[in-house]
Amino acid sequence: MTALLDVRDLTVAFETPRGRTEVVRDVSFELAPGASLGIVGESGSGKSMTSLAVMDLLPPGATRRGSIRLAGTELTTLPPREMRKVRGARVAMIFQDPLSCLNPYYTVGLQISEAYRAHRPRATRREARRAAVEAMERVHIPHAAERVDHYPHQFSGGMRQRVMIAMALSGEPELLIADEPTTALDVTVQKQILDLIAEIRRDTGAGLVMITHDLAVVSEIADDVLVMQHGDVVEQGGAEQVFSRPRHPYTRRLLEAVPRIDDPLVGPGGAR
Amino acid sequence: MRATGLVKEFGGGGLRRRRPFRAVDDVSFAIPRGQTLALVGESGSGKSTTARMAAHLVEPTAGRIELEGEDVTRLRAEALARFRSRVQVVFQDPFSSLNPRHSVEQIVTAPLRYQGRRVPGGERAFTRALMERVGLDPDHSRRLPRQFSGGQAQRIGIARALAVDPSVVICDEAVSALDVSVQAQVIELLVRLQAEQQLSYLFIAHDLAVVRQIAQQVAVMSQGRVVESGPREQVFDAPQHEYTRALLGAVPRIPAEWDAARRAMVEQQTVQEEMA
Amino acid sequence: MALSSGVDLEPSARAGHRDPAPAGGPGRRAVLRVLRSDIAVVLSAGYIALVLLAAVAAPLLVQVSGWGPYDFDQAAIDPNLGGLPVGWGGGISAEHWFGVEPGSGRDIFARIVYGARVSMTVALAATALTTVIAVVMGLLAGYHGGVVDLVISRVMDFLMAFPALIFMIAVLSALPAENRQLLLVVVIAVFGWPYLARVVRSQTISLTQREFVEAARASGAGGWTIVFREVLPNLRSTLVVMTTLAVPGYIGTEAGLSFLGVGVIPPTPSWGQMIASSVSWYAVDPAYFLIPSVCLFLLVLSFTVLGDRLRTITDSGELR
Amino acid sequence: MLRYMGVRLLGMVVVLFLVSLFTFVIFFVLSPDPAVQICGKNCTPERIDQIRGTLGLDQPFWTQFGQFLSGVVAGRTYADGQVCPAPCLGYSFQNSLPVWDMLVDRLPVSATVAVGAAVLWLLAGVAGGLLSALKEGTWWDRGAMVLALGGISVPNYVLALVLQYVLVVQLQVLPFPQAVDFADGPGQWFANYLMPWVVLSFLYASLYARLTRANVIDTLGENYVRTARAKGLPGWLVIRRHALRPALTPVATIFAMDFAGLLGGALITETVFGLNGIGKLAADSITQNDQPVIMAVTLLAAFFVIVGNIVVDLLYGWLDPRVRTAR
Amino acid sequence: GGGGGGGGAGTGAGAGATSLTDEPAQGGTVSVLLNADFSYLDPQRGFDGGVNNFYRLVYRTLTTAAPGNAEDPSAMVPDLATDLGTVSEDGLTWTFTLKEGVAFDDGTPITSADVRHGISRAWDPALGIGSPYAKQVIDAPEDYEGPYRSGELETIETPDDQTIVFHLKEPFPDFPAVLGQPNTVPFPVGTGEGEEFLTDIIASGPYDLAEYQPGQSLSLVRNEAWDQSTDEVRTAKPDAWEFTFGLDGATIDERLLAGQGADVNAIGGAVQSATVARLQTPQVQQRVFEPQGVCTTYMGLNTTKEPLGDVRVRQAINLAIDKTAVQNASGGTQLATVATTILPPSIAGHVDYDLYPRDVEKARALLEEAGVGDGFELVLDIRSQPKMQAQAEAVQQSLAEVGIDVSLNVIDTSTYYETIGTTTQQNDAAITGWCPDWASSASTFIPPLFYGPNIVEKGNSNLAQIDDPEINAAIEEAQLITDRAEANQAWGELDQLVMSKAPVVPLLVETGLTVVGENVTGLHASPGAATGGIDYVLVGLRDPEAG
Ligand SMILES: Nc1ncnc2c1ncn2[C@@H]1O[C@H](COP(=O)(O)OP(=O)(O)OP(=O)(O)O)[C@@H](O)[C@H]1O
Ligand SMILES: Nc1ncnc2c1ncn2[C@@H]1O[C@H](COP(=O)(O)OP(=O)(O)OP(=O)(O)O)[C@@H](O)[C@H]1O
Ligand SMILES: [Mg+2]
Ligand SMILES: [Mg+2]
Repeated sequence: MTALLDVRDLTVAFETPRGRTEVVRDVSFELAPGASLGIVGESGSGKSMTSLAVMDLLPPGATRRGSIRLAGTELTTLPPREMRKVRGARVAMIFQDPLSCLNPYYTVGLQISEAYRAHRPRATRREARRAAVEAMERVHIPHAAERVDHYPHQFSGGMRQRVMIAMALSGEPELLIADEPTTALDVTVQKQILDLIAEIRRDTGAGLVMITHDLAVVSEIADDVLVMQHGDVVEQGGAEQVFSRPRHPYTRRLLEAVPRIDDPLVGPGGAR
Repeated sequence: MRATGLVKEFGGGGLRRRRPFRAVDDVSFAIPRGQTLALVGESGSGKSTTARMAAHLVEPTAGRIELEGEDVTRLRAEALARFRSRVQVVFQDPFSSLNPRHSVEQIVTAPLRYQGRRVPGGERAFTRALMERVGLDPDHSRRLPRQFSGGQAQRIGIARALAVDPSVVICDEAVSALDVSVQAQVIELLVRLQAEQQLSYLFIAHDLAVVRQIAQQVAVMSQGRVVESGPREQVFDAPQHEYTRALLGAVPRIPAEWDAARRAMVEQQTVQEEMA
Repeated sequence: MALSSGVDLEPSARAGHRDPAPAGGPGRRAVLRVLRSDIAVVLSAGYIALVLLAAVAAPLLVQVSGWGPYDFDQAAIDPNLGGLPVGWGGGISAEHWFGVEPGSGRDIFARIVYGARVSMTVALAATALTTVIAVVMGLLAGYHGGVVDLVISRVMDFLMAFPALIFMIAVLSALPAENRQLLLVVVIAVFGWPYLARVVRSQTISLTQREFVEAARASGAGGWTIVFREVLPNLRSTLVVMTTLAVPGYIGTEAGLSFLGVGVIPPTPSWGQMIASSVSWYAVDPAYFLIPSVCLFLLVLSFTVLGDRLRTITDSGELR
Repeated sequence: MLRYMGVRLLGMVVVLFLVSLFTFVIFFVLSPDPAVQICGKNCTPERIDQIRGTLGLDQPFWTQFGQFLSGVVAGRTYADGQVCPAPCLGYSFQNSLPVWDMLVDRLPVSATVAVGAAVLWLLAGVAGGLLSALKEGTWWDRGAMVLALGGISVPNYVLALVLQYVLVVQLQVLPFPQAVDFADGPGQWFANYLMPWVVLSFLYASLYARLTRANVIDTLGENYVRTARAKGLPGWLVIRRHALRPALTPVATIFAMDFAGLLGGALITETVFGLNGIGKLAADSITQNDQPVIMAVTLLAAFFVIVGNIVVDLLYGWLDPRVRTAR
Repeated sequence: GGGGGGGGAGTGAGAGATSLTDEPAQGGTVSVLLNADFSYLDPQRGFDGGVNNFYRLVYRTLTTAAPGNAEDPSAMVPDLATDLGTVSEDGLTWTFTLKEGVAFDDGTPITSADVRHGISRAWDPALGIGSPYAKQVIDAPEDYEGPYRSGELETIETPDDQTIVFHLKEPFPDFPAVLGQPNTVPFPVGTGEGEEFLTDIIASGPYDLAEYQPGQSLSLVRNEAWDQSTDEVRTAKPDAWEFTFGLDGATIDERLLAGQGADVNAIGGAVQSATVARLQTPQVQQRVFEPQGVCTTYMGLNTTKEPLGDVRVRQAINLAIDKTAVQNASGGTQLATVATTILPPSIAGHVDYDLYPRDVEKARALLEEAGVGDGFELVLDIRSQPKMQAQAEAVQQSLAEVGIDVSLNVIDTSTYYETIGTTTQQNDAAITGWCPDWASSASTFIPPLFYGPNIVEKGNSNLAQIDDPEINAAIEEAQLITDRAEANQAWGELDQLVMSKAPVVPLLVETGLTVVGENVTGLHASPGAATGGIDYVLVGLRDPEAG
């Protein structure tokens, strides 16, 4: 069985007036169909660039090298027109900051149905709208039929993130890439969203690449873990293995630093 | 520091006679000397507003604040300056809370200058000493905030708070914006300083795991009210209020057995290294 | 909590592009460094410097060239051709480097350098005055908000509702002509400050919401201290950019008003006045028309390029 | 909404009142005696007094201002029995014609100049800016931006004369601009107005090109554009729907202001080309110290600017859902 | 009188070349390109060279200035009247008879009552802002306020429809010239109140108003009621006239030079200095017309200011000013001639002389003598108008040579005359010009400028504020001379007398060189009706179909 996503030696570099800086170096990983991968690492370690490289959505000035295969298809050499058909339909992406990722000028309904119609040229406007309402219901947005005509700013942070997910789902993708989908949210809301993603994966069997800097989140959601530092993959493996037997010192330090809610309490003020 | 029945209302009045919005509703707390009180709760629950009232940055609509037994709810000029030298604030975003156009030296001596006090030992020496205390390279005293990393910048903020030798430091999400490892360093610094100087902290956070590490007392806020408060153990181990339970339940956790296994491994390795 | 110290995990230390610049005003040096590497900027700055130099050294230059800005040279013009300069290019010769003015034979080089004085003085003084008013008003409105903001904002609306050019001309032509230069500066500033003040105000509002203002208050700073010690320094780059962009506007305004006949009083030359008197000659004595026009165009262009580049640099983080 | 409009309209009346008061003060206090001017070459003091009486110039300041205002609203009857129906802006000192008629007479020319220039600069500026943004960094982009810089720096009277010399005097491809009617033949009309349009729109086109370019580049970097791409939308749709709308909204609002400003007359362009619009009327009346006309033109121009302001607000509310739904 | 100096026609030198004085053909439309609109269509209000010339196309008066092609163009000739009137023995009563067949545009015959109605409008306080002479000369009740308030003026008698009798306050030998002023145009009894004639015309001349857009354009068409046989002044060859206003001076020149399309039928005003150089090609030369200058540009020296009260200082200034520089500043030899006398050559009575040829040494000596050898400061009032500024700069520059420091006080064009005409506001000196109201004598030239009793606080035209008994007496004497030749001689002598006291510095006579479309002909200068410019009533086209 071929891997759903197979990334080999991916390198992303920026060409700046001061020369070339590699922000992702020789990253390789594999994701089986229906499996989930967590990418962790601190801010600036190249997590987002890796995911954007997969989508071919790197910012101007960035170049990528290496191979990215989606269910056997090589994406790096795909003509733009074909790549467009991959985006949204086969691989969908959820971004971190849902407010800035939704266009403030259009209703959420339009933005969802736009995603729906992008890959169904025959779909009528009405069908797309119905699909949008359905998608919103699927992500548990109350009164979806009404709220489909609202603008992004009229939604709360958690709701917006749901809208983003609904949008990602409307193409029925095989692979979902979530780039820090809960960083901006409260713990309680974060939990709802994570539960929602889990529920959806259960329903659709889509693969998931989850990017975050919160190791605890990864430990709850991912089958495999990829730890990045300075653009390099320093450690990868099954979640249990990485968390219980970290090999790289960096991974260890990270795990050390994560505050834990269940740790035995140390004395007041920390008697260290 | 002790606060009783704090209320803050926003808006309202005016021509339209809108009903005011109660951001903080009857909040009371007490911070014993040398201890930390953590204020937790979801976004918008009124934590910052409470902190700002405690720091005398907004006037409370009602309620009373005492500092070492003295009523400090309403202060004017001189008394306010004295208050400022006893209560300081560390803000959430290190970069936004440091004036990007001022050097470290200007920033950390500002409280003294603004309060019209002499800088003991001259600006340069004073700054160097402070920077050393918070673990920054004293040679960087002429740099601007943007030449520092987030963690370093937050240390500058802490240094500024310490410049006037306060007895209470209010930390409004002082570590929330930082990466885990940096966060850990800053927390360590705060704890060390507390031990050294008998500081009291009003520590605001939404991350319960962080709170658990630093606070002796915890108050949980929701929609402007304190729904539960008490010693750390009590709140975390035996939460009474529904909301506190929901909050605790939502915290993502690394499975305990993985952690245990890792610790065991690390310990083993350390032993091995020591032996070697 | 066992945190291994000595590990440098600072994110931006890794990011590589925040390598510390030398202490003491790194911002300014970085700006200068970027500017120096830009050919358009170098040329613009060079031209501005040249004009400034010419303006300052006008009396000396005129000594060298041999003709003052007011000296008539009847020999250089042809009375039978409407006073057209004798010779090629509007009378360009070793004696008159830029030719002479038709009708009077006055030396254009001398008038250009003396005209630069007026143009630069008016534009720079107007900019300075505008900036001072705008900064004070903008800071007050932005920081205090409420009634102060309301009043200042309405005054700005009111001034901006005026058809400024029409009104400037009307006022200038109605007022007595003595001390025109001062009057020009005042009138330009009165109608010009709201445009800058608006920017200052909105920046102040957004700066005031930044935590460092709150931090300053927590440190014990009062209103004025915050406004002038904390907020104002942060407006520096905005002000530098805005004023650099305002200067060409005011140079143009002075020239335009002089062109419309309400500028400086004769026989004082200004570039706008020179263009105005040359327009009717453009067909027979193109040099007379082109020399001041090109000088003015280049000056405005230079300031615009400079301001533009400054803005791009300060906006886009090219500094890093 | 109605309430909001009411407040805005009231604000507009207040600003207009202040503008007229200010203008009136300036000319009342600073200006020389118009009666002497009207009196002409062979004037006697008695005649001057007579003229003053007729025009009400002997009244105290506030009375005169009051008469002026009530004239605008309700019309006015002069001391010599002459009736000036509302909106009465008085009579020109220069030729005794009703100022209102003079304005109405001139407005078509100014409007033609303004509308034509606006169309031109929108086309050239927005299209040029858009192309530049999409081809950022290419020679096309650089060329367009250099041209735009030039457009901002060249005084329009210089441009006007150069164009006239080249196109009319030397090449003779265009006539000397005259305010011909559209009815006199569209071709004629177009040829006559073309140069004023170009001259007037050059600066604006340059500014708009730069603005559009910067805005489009900014929006193309917005996260929501990336989202749109991530959905798999075709490139043109991403640009048209997700980049252009947000990028052009500020342009549209600025346009409303600029256009309103021009309706009050393009002073220099009209003067240079001798087109009898409001701007030229302003220039002429200033040289003739024709106070009622200056007053009226100032008010008219202020009126357009203020209306433009309101239109901008409405437009903004209409174009930007964040503002629209907030109200 | 020495009227016809200066030559009326253009060059027409080339062999077989057409002349600008060729007789025009019948028909076509003449177009006139102008900088500014006419002041008023109502001849009772308008009173300046430009509009007076225009009035003759649409209005007729009892008498009028001779057409430009007349033997003596500065003379007066009868127009609606059969002759120049009969004066009574005491010089106080003038009787005129109307021609037969003259009519208004609707065909109604013009009667003596209509003439009286037109003239009596001058007394209306709101209307009578034009020519002042009728009111000054014709006897009227003290409280008379025009026909609309006080009824028709009874002191003008109309014994029958053809006869009209005027009674004067005092004898006025130039009275026929007064009746040639535009404010004596007849109007049907009962018309013309208030604003009526601001945008409308009741024509008595060969043309009638077709369309008028104030400040923009005006067109005339034939007045069918006008009968050529009653009119010896106007040839009225074109069928229509098209006036365009608001054009920039340079643009007018460009259009006339280019002569594209309808511009072959166009005429304009004096060219800009910058255009002179472009008139030199032979093709253009043929189209250049040189009218006569009838206005003197001079600098008044305010004799009430020190040290200008001293005649030696004034003489020194006269000697020191480089008039050639002033001439060059005004466009050189083609656009202006240096003036050494007060009266320009085309005015009856002019005598050539020069009391003050430039002599800087002598000027210095005089100043020394007057005790101001170290120089002094002098404020010169000028208009904010480019040409006058250039002239002033030339004056400033040449006076600097004798140590006089001139500072220019630029006054807005609109308020210039008011300022310098107010004795309290007037500074040391002012540059201005003076044109006669009729060319047939200097009686409207020298008295307004130099007659002491004429000094008024406001609206003063005696800028020197000279009140010299000798001059005053000579003026009073000259005004009463009825014989024209004798009077002209007296004015000529007065000119020299005045200049010996140097109250003014005559600077220039500007000639108003102009270029016309190639199809335009019938060009004659008219010192009387058009301040020396092209006399409209004779202009026409060579080929009515062209353009
Ligand atoms: N446009 C750009 N030009 C140059 N460098 C860039 C650009 N965008 C990103 N980078 C750099 O690329 C590196 C990787 O960025 P990336 O966004 O992938 O980090 P990340 O791991 O997603 O961080 P975060 O957790 O903050 O989202 C960073 O060091 C960043 O500074
Ligand atoms: N100046 C103000 N005017 C009006 N409302 C305000 C103001 N400041 C705060 N609020 C409101 O008061 C409530 C409490 O705000 P506060 O900042 O104290 O919350 P918080 O618990 O600190 O939230 P967060 O975790 O997001 O910082 C919020 O609903 C906020 O919108
Ligand atoms: Mg990222
Ligand atoms: Mg907060």
